[in-house]
Amino acid sequence: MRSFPGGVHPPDAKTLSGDAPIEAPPAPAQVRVPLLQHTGAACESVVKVRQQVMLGELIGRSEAPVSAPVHATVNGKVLKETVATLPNGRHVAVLPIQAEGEQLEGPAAVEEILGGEWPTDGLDAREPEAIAEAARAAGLVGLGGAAFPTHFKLRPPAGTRIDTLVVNGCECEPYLTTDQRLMEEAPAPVVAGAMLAARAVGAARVLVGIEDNKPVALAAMRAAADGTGVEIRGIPTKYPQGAEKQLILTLLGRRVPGGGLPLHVGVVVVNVGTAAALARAVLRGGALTHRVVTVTGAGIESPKNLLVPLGTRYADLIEMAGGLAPDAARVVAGGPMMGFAVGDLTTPVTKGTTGVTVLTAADLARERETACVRCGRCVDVCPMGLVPTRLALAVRAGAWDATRRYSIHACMECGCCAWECPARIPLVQLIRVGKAHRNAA
Amino acid sequence: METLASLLLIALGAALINNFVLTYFVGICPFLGVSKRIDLALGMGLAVTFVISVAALLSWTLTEFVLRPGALVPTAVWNAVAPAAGDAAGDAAGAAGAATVDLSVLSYIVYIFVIASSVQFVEMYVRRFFPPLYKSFGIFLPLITTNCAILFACLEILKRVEAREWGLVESLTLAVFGGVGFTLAIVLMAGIREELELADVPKALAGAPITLITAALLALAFMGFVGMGANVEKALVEQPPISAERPTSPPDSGR
Amino acid sequence: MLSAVSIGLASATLLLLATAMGLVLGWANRAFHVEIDPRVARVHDALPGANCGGCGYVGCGEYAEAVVQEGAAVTLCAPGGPSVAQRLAEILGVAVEPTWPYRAVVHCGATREQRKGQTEYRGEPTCTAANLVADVQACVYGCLGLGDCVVSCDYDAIHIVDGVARVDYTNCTGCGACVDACPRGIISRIPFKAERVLVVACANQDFGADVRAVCAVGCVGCTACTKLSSLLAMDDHHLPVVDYEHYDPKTADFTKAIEKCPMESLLWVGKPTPEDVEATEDEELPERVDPTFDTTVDRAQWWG
Amino acid sequence: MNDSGPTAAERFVRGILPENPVYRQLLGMCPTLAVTAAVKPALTMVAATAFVLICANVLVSLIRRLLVPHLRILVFTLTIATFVTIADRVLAAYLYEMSKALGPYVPLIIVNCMIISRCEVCASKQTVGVALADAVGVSLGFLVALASVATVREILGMGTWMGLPVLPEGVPRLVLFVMPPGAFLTLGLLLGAINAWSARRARRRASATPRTVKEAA
Amino acid sequence: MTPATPSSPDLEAPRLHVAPGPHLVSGGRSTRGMMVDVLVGLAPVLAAAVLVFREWALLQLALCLVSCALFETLFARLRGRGLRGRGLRGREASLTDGSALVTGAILGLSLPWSAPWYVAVVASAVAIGIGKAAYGGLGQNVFNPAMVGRAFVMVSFASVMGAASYVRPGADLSIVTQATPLTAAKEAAGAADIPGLWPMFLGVTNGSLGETSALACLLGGVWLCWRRSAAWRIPAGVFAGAAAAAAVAVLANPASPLGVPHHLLAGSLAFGAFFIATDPVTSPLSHRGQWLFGLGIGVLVITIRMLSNYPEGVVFAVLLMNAAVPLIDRATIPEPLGGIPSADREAAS
Repeated sequence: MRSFPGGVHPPDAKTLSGDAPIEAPPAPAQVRVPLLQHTGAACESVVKVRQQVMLGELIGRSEAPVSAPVHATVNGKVLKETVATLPNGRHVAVLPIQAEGEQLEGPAAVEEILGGEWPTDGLDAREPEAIAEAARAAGLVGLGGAAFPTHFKLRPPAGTRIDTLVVNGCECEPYLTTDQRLMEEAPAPVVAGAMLAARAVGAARVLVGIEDNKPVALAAMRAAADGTGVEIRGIPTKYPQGAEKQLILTLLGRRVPGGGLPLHVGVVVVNVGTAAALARAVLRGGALTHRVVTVTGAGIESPKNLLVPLGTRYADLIEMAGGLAPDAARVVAGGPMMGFAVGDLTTPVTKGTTGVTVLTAADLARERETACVRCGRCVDVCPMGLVPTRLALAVRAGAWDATRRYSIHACMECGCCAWECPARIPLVQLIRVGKAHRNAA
Repeated sequence: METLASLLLIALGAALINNFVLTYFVGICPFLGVSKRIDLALGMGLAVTFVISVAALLSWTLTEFVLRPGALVPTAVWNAVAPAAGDAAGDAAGAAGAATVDLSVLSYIVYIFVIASSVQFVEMYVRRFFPPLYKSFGIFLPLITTNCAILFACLEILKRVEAREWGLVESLTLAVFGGVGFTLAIVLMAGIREELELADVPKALAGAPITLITAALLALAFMGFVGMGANVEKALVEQPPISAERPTSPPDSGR
Repeated sequence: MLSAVSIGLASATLLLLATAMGLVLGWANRAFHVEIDPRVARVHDALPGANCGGCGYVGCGEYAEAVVQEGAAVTLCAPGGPSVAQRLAEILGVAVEPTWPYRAVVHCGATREQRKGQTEYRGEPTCTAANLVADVQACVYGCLGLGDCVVSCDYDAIHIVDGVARVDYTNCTGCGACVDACPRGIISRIPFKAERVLVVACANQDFGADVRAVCAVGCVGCTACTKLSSLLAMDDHHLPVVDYEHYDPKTADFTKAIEKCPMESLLWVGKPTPEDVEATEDEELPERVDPTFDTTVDRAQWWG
Repeated sequence: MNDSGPTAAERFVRGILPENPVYRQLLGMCPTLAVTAAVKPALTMVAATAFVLICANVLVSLIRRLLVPHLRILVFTLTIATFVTIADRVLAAYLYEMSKALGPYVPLIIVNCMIISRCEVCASKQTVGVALADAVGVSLGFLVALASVATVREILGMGTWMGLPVLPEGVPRLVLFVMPPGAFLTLGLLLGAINAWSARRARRRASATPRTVKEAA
Repeated sequence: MTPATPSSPDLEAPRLHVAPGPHLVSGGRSTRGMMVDVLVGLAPVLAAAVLVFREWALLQLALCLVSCALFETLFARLRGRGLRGRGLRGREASLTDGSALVTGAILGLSLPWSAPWYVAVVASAVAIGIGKAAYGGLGQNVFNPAMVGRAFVMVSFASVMGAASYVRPGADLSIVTQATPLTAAKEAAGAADIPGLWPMFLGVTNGSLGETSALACLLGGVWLCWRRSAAWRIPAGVFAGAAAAAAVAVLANPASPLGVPHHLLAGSLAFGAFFIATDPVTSPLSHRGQWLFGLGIGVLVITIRMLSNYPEGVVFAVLLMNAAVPLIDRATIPEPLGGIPSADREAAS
């Protein structure tokens, strides 16, 4: 199968946590639930200090169209509102909840959220609007990392014809095994959720793209999708295969226009985790309170895939996975390619947290930056067909006109260029600076 | 064929082999000053090409019909009308034997006058009737009045016309391709300078010095065309194949 | 004879040419006349020509046009100062209101030691770049101390001292380059009505407890100062704001407010007082390089 | 800008080095590059230019009250053109070889921005004495510039100075320096050297007088 | 917010730091590695040169390497001492990146064996000083440094670098008693003095050190392209452009002693195509640009060979196309996947 142009092959390091089954550790003593966990408008708190809340109870909401409500993720008592800086740099209000009484934890939690029967009969008779509304009420957002509110995606603007729903099971980011384990252990809710999403957007065809380095997940998904009409596709392993535009290009041969969305080529893309959560929201009415987080890396004593309440602090997460190794040097929210380094371990897990990767000094050993000799490797590997070195050097020189001439906004910050650069220039960071400058101006 | 060949030679010579800027150093000021951005450089180059053509046309006309010795009052007429004066001025007219009115002493004044006036006229015209064009192009026009490239082209034409070597077509060819050569040089320079915006040039060399050094290297690169005129002429005009035509002296790589 | 005729003809030719050209140009001047305001040129001449952009326009030329045609304020030219404003006002025939020199002030007073939650940062050493990385320091409002403002300053008037930007008011012209350079927006220009002016040296918009968690000196929004001075008022982000418009250096008395401030968030900036000078008399400033080359190709090109 | 401005003596001194027309103001580049392959033509050029500059400055200063603002550049140009014609004819009459060697560059003095700039900036606003001092100063500055460029080029390129042998026979000559690229290169490097030198001088001056906080205040 | 430590009390907190992503980089390549690749690629060329010109080749090369290294150190020192520009940002020019050695090697191999010592020294000084250091060091130069040095001495020392200097009638090296193939073609009436295709391919002809053997250049060049230290499109473009221009030349003048293959094998075309034109710093970034650049060099080489006074045109062709690289880069900015985003569109027009 032909893939997209460019891309790189970093060692995937998925064996660290790939064999660890999804487990739910005891609930933490306190969770810090951010009131903004998605792309869009922040929620307002609807609870008072010292109010008792139940798991799944609404604690924050917003009237803005692009937003998703926030629910209590443990049973307990609301503490005084405070602030936190999320790994992506957003400074948001946080509701801490002190856990009190019975909690949903351990094997029961896994069974409750992912286990049981997920019937696929009659799903395509459901009302599309009801599906989208259920997603909204459950506070569902894309669980692949971008955290775009799902209900918004499931209500394509009038006049758009969506013919294909693509389910993203690539998980091309090295280290992370969240989606892989989900597909291996609970393929049924993924398939059911995919069918629901397709019904909501009116897509006749459902395609699941899974990188061919996950044969077990592929087999499990094939078995679960048997007879449902959902097509499972094994696609070449290459980073960033899981990026929307690249996935659509590989699966369907369609190019999403620059600055456009998949729906402009008749496609809606959802992550496998989102699909599973959608199935739960529609079929069982459960709000999005937990998610699977891969805690991995050479800096973690025993890498695991954990089903944890949202708002769990990274420090607790790391402790659940055996703690930091002595040579741990950098804690990354997400995978090593597109993840953000975190310095403050009180940072909470959000709906978009796919994993926590702890890298050691040995992983990070990097040489000093040298001069760019215009070797063009960044150009060769850029999956968006850009010229990263020009962009980065233009940013350094403050030549903002040049950054736009070289289409800085087409960059999705996948990191292929910086991965490949022999001169070790922080290309992605410089490009982000350039974008920030443009957005500020 | 021969005319075409000689025109080609003039064109090649003006644009590449003896580039106005890189060989004759005329038009240096805009070459250094307006070569920071490619679009501005291109505008400047086109403006110069246009003005140089207009000036060449005017100066050729003036030279041919007014300034050239014997132009205003044909020699025969002069001799017929003022035969007595012929003796008196005989020394000056010298060996040519034909005494006549020579106004070429006025040429510099007339040329600069014509250039300045026509530039001003064009500027006013463009500003009035093509405001968008004026915004992108007209701003260069005042700069061009004092651009030596124009006067230089006029002087070259004067020399050839006085010697009765060139007609209007040759003069215009020189002007247009001189302008093209100027445009080529200034656009190349602008491209390089835009690139240098991103470079970390030593402070002492930043600005004019590095531009001059770049111009030196550009001129060095253009030296590759040295001798092309003669060889092209040989190939075009004298027709026999190169192999049969042995140069009398082996080409010395340095000259 | 010949020479006489030659001279005559020469004069005639020149005269003819001059007449012809004069007529053509004179006609063209009227026929192609475009109305441009001569005041634009005069305003442009009166400006210093630094093209610094401090006025908010692309260069002196655009500012000159804006002054004449759009009625932009004549006081926007920071390098030119009051004298230029005066001349522009004369050209335009408007009365110039008394204008104060604007100077940059930094709304953060926390030194490196006073900030909490700092993590070693390895990346492009600029504030704009570090600002995109979380947790370089816990306070997301305060000075990052990597010196983008220092690089942006053409007058060597701002420096990082103990990890925080400090303005050197002997050099500051108030051009505002540092205001634009700071990715956190903690530098602003305020009217310097006296040699020393009060500023609020904190930009943290969070509640007091959250501020205390990240900084030893940040404003906790206790409102003590606003109760003691009518020139201070709280804004929507739990920060006091100095009312510079009504600030009168002769009558304003902030002594009590400053004394009451629990967090050292109110600072005097500007010229040092005699006592300050006394205390630092023997300190030597770091070596300074004066900008030397005032002539560039830019200026020459109009003579090309 | 120069309504009152510096005195005649100041202008004279300034023209030579501090505001050298070539090195500091980047004016008159065309002759600086074109006729400096050897020192002799360069000096001839300087003489011709100085003659035109001085005459034009004086004349413009004399008629400065008659100038119509929007026609002044044209008047300057024509004045200059007249003097250039005179210089050209004189050269052709007395220094025929040199005149031929200089070729079109003598008439090109007309468009030498240096002269127009002096007329515009100084002569059109100043009295004759000031204008004269200014013109002489700038001419000397032009002399310094052309002589330095020509010296470097002639010695490196041909091993001679004013036609006199300077370099011993065995030292290889860098012929490139008398060719067009050499002109650009020499001027570029000299400009760079002067920049570096004055930067160092400025630094030394700054460090020679340590500034204290008190002084700064 | 508490400082960055895990809550577990018995665990000694590792020192964490933050940095921008991506957090992993490929370990494989470095700038220095690419320079080493070029030096390895030049090995067969050097071998051929030693076979043909014996110790002269080694001497000339050593002289260039040493003087380039010396001048690199000298200019880096000068830069460090007050000639600093806008801050070096951690990319101090120094010997360790190996670029000076590459320049030296290419310069040495493009000089004639007979060139006196001062030629190599002056060429090195100009190459490193004017070609590279003046522009701010490695990666920022516009013109290929080695070619700047080569052109400088070529024009400056015409007498010792000209066609005649290659020939030493009574020399103990038999090769150098003949004229170089291109000089022979330019001067000779018939094909008699021009060597056959096979000797030209193997390199048993006269010429500059590195340019005689097309075979050696091909070996080294293919290795470079395979290592991706050189863009294969550039040499391909050079050969295609040169072949096309040579075909035109042959058609225009059927009696010429040089056929298209002669043109491709003769002179420094192969050496230039593989080792000089492919200098990444001074060649375009985009694939289309690299083709254009290569074709331009090929056509210019043949044009200069046939029409100008110089028997060989690689030096000037490379310099001319170097000057055009910014324009080529500008004209061949690749289209991003799916087109230019609307946020950037107005700037791109």
